[in-house]
Amino acid sequence: MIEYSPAAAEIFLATAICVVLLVDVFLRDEQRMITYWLSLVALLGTAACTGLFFADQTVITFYGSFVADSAAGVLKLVAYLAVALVFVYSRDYLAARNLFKGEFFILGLFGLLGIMVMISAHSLLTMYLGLELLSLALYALVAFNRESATAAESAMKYFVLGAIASGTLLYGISLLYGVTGTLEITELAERLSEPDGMDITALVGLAFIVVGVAFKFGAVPFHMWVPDVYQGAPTPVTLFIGSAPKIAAFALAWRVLVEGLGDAHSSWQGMLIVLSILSLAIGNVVAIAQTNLKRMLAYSTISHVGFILMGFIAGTDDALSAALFYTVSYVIMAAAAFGMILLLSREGFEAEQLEDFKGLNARSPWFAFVMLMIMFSMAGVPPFIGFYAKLLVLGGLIEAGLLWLAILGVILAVVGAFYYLRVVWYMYFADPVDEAPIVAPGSMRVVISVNGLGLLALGVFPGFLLDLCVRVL
Amino acid sequence: MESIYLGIVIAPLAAAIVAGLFGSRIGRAGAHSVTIAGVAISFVLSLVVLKDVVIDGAAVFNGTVYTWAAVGDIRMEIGFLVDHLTALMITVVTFVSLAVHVYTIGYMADDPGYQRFFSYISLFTFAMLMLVMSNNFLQLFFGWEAVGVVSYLLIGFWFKRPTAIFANLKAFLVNRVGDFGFLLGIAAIVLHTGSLDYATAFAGAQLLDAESIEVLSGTQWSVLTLACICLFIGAMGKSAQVPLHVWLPDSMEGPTPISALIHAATMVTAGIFMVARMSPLFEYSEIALSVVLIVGATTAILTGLLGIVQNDIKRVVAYSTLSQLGYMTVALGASAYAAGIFHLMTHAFFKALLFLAAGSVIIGLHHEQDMRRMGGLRRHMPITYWTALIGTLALVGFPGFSGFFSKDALIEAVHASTAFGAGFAYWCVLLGVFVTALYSFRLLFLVFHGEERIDADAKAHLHESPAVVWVPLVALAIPSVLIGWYTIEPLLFGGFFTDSLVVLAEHDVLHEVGEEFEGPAAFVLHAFSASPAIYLALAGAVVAWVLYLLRPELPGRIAQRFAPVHRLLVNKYYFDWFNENVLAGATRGLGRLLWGVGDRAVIDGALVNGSARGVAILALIVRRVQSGYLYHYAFAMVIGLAALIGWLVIRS
Amino acid sequence: MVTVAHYLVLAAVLFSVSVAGIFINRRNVIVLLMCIELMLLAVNFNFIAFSRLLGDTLGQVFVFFILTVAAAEAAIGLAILVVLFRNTRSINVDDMDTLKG
Amino acid sequence: MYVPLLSICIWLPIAGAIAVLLLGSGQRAELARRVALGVSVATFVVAIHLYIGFYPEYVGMHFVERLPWIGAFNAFYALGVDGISMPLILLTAFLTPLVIIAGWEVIKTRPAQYFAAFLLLEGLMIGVFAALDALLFYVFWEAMLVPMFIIIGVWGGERRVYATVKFFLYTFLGSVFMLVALIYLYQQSGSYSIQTFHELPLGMNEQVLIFLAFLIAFAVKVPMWPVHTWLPDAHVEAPTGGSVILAAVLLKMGGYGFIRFSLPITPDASQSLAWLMIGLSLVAIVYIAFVALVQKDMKKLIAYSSIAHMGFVTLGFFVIFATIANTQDEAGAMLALQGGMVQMISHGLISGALFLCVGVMYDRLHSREISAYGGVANTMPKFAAFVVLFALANAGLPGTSGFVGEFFVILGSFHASFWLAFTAATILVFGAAYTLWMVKRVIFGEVGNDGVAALEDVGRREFFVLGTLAVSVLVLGVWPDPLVEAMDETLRQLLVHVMQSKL
Repeated sequence: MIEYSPAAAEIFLATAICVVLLVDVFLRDEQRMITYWLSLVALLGTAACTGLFFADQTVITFYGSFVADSAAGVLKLVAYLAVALVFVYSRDYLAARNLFKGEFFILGLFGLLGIMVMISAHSLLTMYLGLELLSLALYALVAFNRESATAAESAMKYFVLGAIASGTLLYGISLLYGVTGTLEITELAERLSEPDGMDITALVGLAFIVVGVAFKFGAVPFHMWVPDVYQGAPTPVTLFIGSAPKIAAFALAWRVLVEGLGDAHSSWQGMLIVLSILSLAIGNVVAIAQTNLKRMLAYSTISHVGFILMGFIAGTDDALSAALFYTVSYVIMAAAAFGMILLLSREGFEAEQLEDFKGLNARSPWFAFVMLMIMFSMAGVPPFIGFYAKLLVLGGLIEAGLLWLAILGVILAVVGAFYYLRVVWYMYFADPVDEAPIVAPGSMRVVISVNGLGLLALGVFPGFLLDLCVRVL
Repeated sequence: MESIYLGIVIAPLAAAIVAGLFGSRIGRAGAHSVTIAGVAISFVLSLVVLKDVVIDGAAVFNGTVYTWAAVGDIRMEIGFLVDHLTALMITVVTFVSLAVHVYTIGYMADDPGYQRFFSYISLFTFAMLMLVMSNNFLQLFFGWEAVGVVSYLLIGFWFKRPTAIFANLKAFLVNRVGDFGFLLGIAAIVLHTGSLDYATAFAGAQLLDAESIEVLSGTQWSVLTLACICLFIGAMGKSAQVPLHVWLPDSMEGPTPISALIHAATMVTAGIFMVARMSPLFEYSEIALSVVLIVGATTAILTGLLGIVQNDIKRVVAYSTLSQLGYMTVALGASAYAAGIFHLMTHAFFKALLFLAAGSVIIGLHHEQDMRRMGGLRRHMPITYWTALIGTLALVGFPGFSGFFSKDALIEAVHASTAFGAGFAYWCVLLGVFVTALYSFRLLFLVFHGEERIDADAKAHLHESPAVVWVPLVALAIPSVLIGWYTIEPLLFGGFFTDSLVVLAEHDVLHEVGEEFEGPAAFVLHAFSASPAIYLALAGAVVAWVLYLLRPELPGRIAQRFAPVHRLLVNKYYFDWFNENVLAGATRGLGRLLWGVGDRAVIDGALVNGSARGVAILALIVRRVQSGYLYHYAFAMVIGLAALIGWLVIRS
Repeated sequence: MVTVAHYLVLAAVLFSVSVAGIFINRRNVIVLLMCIELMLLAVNFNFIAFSRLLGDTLGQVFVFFILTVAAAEAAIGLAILVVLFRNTRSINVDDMDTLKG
Repeated sequence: MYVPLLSICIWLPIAGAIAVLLLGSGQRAELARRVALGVSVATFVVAIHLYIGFYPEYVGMHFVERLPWIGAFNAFYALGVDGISMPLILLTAFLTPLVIIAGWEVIKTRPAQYFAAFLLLEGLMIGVFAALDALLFYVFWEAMLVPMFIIIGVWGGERRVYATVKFFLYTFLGSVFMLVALIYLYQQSGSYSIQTFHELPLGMNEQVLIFLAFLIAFAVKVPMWPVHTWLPDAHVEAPTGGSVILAAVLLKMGGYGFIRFSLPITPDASQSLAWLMIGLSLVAIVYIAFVALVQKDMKKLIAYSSIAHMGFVTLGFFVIFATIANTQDEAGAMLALQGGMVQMISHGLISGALFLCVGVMYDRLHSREISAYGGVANTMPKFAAFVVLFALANAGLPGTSGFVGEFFVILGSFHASFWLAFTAATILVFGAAYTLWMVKRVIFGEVGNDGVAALEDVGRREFFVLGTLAVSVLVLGVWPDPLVEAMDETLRQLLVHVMQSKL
């Protein structure tokens, strides 16, 4: 008898999406708000399901293709938070540009469903399905604004490169299937741990899989899509792409690389080191030359990915929880950063250039302070949460004896701090270029302030989130 | 008794603070009366101490007032050491200071900074007393630098005059060079005795001599010698010995009272006092004593010569002070500390007198200081003339006057000394007598005799100085004459300084001089027969008379005949030129070089901004890799894939 | 005798052809879409070959999933292509370079 | 009854900052100023209790507080104060009210944010000095950069952006190496408490690596030559209040770091690398003195003079090994250590005062160039008196606090070698040269231009600030014993600890 309760959240969300889709069809444009509220309720419901059926010990169902454990529970909750933030932040932006259609929320929820499937995937097949569900939802979302040429172009680029990546991943999976004869993660691990488990074909398969993982993370040299898509897509979509999928990427890497191919750690560790160093270097250096804030944040994401990979490179459990902590804190920071861009944008004006942030302290000191907190948190300056994320990852690296990598990472982080500083000095030291007052609904202002202050609060009391991540992995 | 000592020191300080901070409120009269009262109290108390120490023969007092700081087991205290030497010094200092205070009322009558000036001179008195009465090196150094600072403030009193503020900076820096050596001397003593107070240092003198310190690699110097030479460098700075003498002539930029008080009577003698106080240390180091001797001798003769070519009245007196300081240092070098102190005392009186007389002349001629525009003042300013004459006779060493006794005793002592360099010193000192007589009488004849070269309007209201000016002149003239006669016996040979000066038996030249000494009168007669000093002085006077009264055109012709020598003297042996252009210029040049090249070009330019620019350029280059073309992106992915596979295949 | 290696080699050849097709092609986007489909088919070959070798149906089940996903992917790809064409009047890969740097 | 004094000292100003920010720069700006002053004075009163309740004989930490903070790291919110950190906290708490008063009317743009930034800075700085947990120390150490960055950036001069970014990145790069060292130490010892770090046995090359990591972080902060070039720019461009706090307290973090981290945690490495530290300090004293001489900008000159004076601090801390090797007793070492500590406190007061003086002149004539002034004494006699007093204190006049530190260090370094003391003592001459030359060109002489002629003397507020600083400089110079006494026992223990090898 198949045990359904671990997948209760996924089931609830799937049905909820259908309901919202149907309701949306019959709504007139003025009533579109109902879809918005309904999708928020759906999120709440899914969160409730995850809470109710929170699996303290690992449960595997659907003939070994679905797993539910406490780590998955935590990851899902963070994903819900991210998606909720996306919806709240983008409502006003979409309404102002009459993009406020139900499809946005539905595609968002589909993406979320894909993420949840990836998080709980126990077989490579489920992982692939989740990955494709998420990717397809994102391709559609990027091209959501039909009138914008850049959106279409970035969607096409994202689509083609995404397809190549998933094709490569599939090829890897097929090789692994050929070598081990199974797709289940635990069996895969056992088969590979046998003495002659890791033969040459398995290694090549591993390489292909690492490419898939690296693309999903946006690590160099598979990062080429990140800047163009982040800049081309409408900002709410960029916000969505910048936050939730990173959790999915973490889940992909964790389930496949760590749980599945843990024994081959020494081989994929070398690969990840190269990816991490390149990501840090190119991410931090090229960001300095940017004038578009979204593109700059894209490169900053690449540099953050460099740090997350370091968690996997170190390989110990502590380092893994460090990577998890880093991912979670990165998601919160990215959501807040893109949220700020949305806050400053208004009808017919996109606040995506660095110039638009000039003199924000004069226009509205509070939101300048919020942005300051975000930027310093991303730079890794205490007392914000970004610092603890870097601290944990560095700790993991040093424990694993990779002192040189830690020092290199830290130096590149300092180089990177420059462009975060630049945003702050544009806000505080320059005179405002655009004098218009900030027009944003009360709810958005509150949520973004809470999001910003959250970085400070979690920074001053990181104990809660830290223990959660450590205990879960 | 301790409250009296505190009183001596605190009175001028309190007066200075009152006059300084509340000067405008208490007005000019209030300011000078407060400060004069303060210094008067201090003077009376010093007399009480003098009576108590000299007449009643009280024991040496060595007590601490408070603990300044206790670091590890080194206790640094502020305290007083009162013995014969201190008693004498505080009396001299307070007396001269009182005279100057009274004199200033007249001299600075119409000066806007009246209260400020009074507060400075009583602050100076406080600093000098702290220096003299201290019983440890810390307080000595405090007094040392405080005196330097107040002289800086006083020289630059008329801060509008560019020459004054240049002179005071120069004075302070040259003093600081001296203090630099002085501090190293103190550090050497602290290193080896483990404490700052005199008692332990003097007790450990032999130990210090035994220990050695390697300064230049390979050579081992005795710590005592190193310490004494360093301390003497401090003294050279303060008492203006060559080559650190350059600041004293320039300090004439300050008002005349302070030239008298500071640059004749008190501050400059601090160096002499210090070496005398450190006699227990100096005695055990032959090398140090000969260094003192030679430096003193060179200073005496070199600066004396310069006195001859000066045309500014105050500068002549300044160079005479330099020369007399050289004499005192020579006495110290010959271990005749008592003679040095004796000469210091007598010099304080007649040099202060000469300065104040010059001041009176300057007021009379309405701030004219160039002797070439004076002459024949004898008739117009009789009292100034007579007191100046007495001062000159005392300075030259006219038999019977105080200068004669101290200078002659000193010359005898040097003659008797067997220290290395004593012969050279003796010849310098003798030649010096002739030179001193020459420039002293030159001054006297140019200013008071000969035809009047005064320009019209100055001559119009030329008059004798008011009472408040000539009373101090007379007050100083009396001791200039009598003090020598009465005090030579007790001071030099009566064992006055036994409790404060240590002289080893083999160095005790004064003892030898003392054997033939029957009394002041006999000493005068003896001088006529024994030493050529008097005749040299007479010769000097005659030459001066000939050159400057009989045939005034002669000096000009001599100057042409010996033009290079004349130019050398006028340029003060190019010391000033060397300091200002070579030393200061090189320092500024090096500063610009280090800043321009070192800081800006290398560290800032290349390393800091350079690396920033490097990263920016790198960013622009790498940025172009993101070409925007889809196939480039795909190609990058494929390359990535190929690289990973290649990595794995090679590794396995 | 046709062994599994032959199939694997065929699949690898197909895979590299499709990858080459993507980054050599300078003309239009439709060729790109075709190459992507080709890539997925190459993977299917692999799966079927291995499933036949291992005698286990899991590979073939996977193939069906891949086919459905490929269909969905093609649909979205073409939809984006239409939007791209409507906005830029060209589907030439070289014109898609407004976003760079 | 147990009152968490240190926590109050830290969080009171921070709460005050938030309050001042809420009051805002609008019509309630005047109230914001008063609240800011009230909070800073209250903090100073609390800080004074630190001194009153401090028993120098008791060795170890006073007013200790310890609350769990991050379980995963075994890091605690641990605060405590001993002879080394108490005076520095007192200095911070003493200067902030003065800075707020000095900036009362001068700051026109967004005064509330200005005062809030200073209060925040004060809280964080006291946090740095009071932290007993290395992670807490690091958090305060880095967090302090943010308010300083804003202060220099918003209210600074023309090139303020370049200066403040350079300041931030310089310090950030330095302290990031320290972070790696702290993490390594945490992994070796299992907790972040500084006390355990002190006792943690370490191999030689471990120690050298850790020492170098600390060296980079603290050398930038002191600043030592050659990583000093950010200081002149930061000072020239910072507003008066910023310069005062930057010179008076921020530079002391480097010195504090050396004596709290480098020396006790890596004693053997400190000993073997002492020659490097002494060399760099002497270069700082001599090289920088030459450079200071040729400066045309007053603030730059004082900034370079600060570097030279801070060279004494590092010299004092690292000459102890040579003194003990040379004399086999700890007198010289104690002198050097005390000298370093006293020099930090006195330099804080003196350079703070000098920057305030330049600030007074800048507020009137809006120029920092020496050539723009001349004969200021004619129109501002009271102010001229203050400047001359502080200039002489800067030149190390005995009787002022400037002399105490240098005197101890020179005596101490003489215990090590003659030439060391000789080179260090050159500051006597150069210090006097560049400071008094500046005074000559700015204060004395004829009235330079009509701008100077129109100057009016210091107002009541400026007089109070400069007066308080003058009194403190003189009191510390005439009677430094209370300060020296408070630090004596702690430094003695430190010396004993540092002399024990850890190998």
